[in-house]
Amino acid sequence: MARLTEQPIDTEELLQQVRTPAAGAVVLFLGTVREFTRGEQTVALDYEGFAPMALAEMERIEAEARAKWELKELSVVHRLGHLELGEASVAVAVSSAHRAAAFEAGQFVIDELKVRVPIWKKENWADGRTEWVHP
Amino acid sequence: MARLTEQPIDTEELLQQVRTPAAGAVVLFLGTVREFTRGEQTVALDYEGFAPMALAEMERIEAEARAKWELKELSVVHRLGHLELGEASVAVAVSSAHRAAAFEAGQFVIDELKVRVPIWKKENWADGRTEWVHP
Amino acid sequence: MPAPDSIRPVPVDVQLFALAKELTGQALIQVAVTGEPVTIGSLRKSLVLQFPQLAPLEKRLLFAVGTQYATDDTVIDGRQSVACFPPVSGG
Amino acid sequence: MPAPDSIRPVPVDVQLFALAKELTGQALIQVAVTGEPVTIGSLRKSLVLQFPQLAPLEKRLLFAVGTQYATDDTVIDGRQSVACFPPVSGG
Repeated sequence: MARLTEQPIDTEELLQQVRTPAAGAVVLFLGTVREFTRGEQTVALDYEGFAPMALAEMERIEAEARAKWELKELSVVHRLGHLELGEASVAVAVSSAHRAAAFEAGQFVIDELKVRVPIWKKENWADGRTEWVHP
Repeated sequence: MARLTEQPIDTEELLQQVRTPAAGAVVLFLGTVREFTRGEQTVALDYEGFAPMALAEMERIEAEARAKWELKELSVVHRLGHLELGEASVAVAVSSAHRAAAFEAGQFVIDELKVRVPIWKKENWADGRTEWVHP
Repeated sequence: MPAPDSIRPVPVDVQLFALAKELTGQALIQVAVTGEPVTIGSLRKSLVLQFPQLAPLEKRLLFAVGTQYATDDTVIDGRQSVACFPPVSGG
Repeated sequence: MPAPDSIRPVPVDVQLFALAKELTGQALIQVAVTGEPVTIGSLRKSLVLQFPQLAPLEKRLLFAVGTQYATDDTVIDGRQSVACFPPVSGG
């Protein structure tokens, strides 16, 4: 399941979505707003997304992960809007019978999300500048 | 930080322990009680541990992980006692600046825990038999 | 005598995001695209001629038709929903 | 004349866990170990002679001195805290 939200990501809810007696392993990944990037200090991030395509792309990544690994449940959510230091911008939760699949699929989903899903972040640097990040 | 508990593992508390503005990535692994193992149905598990050595070994694994990867926080907790289907027997939470270290360290800790930490599980099969698991 | 189709520009509505939106100050622009057929590649060229603020991003701009990535070879007819944006940086 | 040290058995207290505890019905046993020096290897042999219920596990039993794994070469003197258990299965 893929979702976009402007609210703080509820990690407990996300874990409940993927935990099942059919699974022996759950992996949750959180991307969080880090204070320092190559020595520059951030105070906040703003995320903008092309919502319908972002959701479609997240669903395609989920389908690819389910085709590559035998997964029980997979849930991915990305937050949009204004995020303070330490808040989670993205969460991937995945469950599987055995742990290797959950780790590999979790890493695959976040790796693919970062290169394909049309979402952009704007840095709010501590010195007052703002800057769109375009790798 | 390493801990043993007879209470349900509080995943939210564990995430709070490792989340920090110094980290851009958090990985949480949960091992959960799976219903079917090679076609055999489990109804519950009982975990026994040699507590002082289990804690010492978990702390040694944590120190090894911190030496191998640049981690911000690491917390590992194993539950002992009687666990029902779907409950978490073990949780590893790790945070780092970048995601590769969090994924690799999380997998390392659970892999090492499973081969080194003196804890044993007894299966309570659906047909009423109980059986100590010794790989 | 009307001009042949091949040289009559096709108006294409393009949604912009992130830095592309900021540089133009617009979330939705219309670009007159010339080409036979009209492709994402010809849209890319017309776009930076008509919105020179986007020229520094030209080669890195990504395009989508509907909710799918498109390549420079993708043919468009001006009726689809087209989006244009810089490399993504979510996560 | 007293027997030389090398053949006087050393009593070693051993904590048991999991299946080892279940098979003997005891969480703490005392094993009389012969050897010069007394090692975990000689404890392993004496253990299965005195507690034959453990013989099927003999080669797979793991030992710890204090809170550290020990090998068959580890020398013990009967005063340390020794633990014996089957391969672990936590996680």
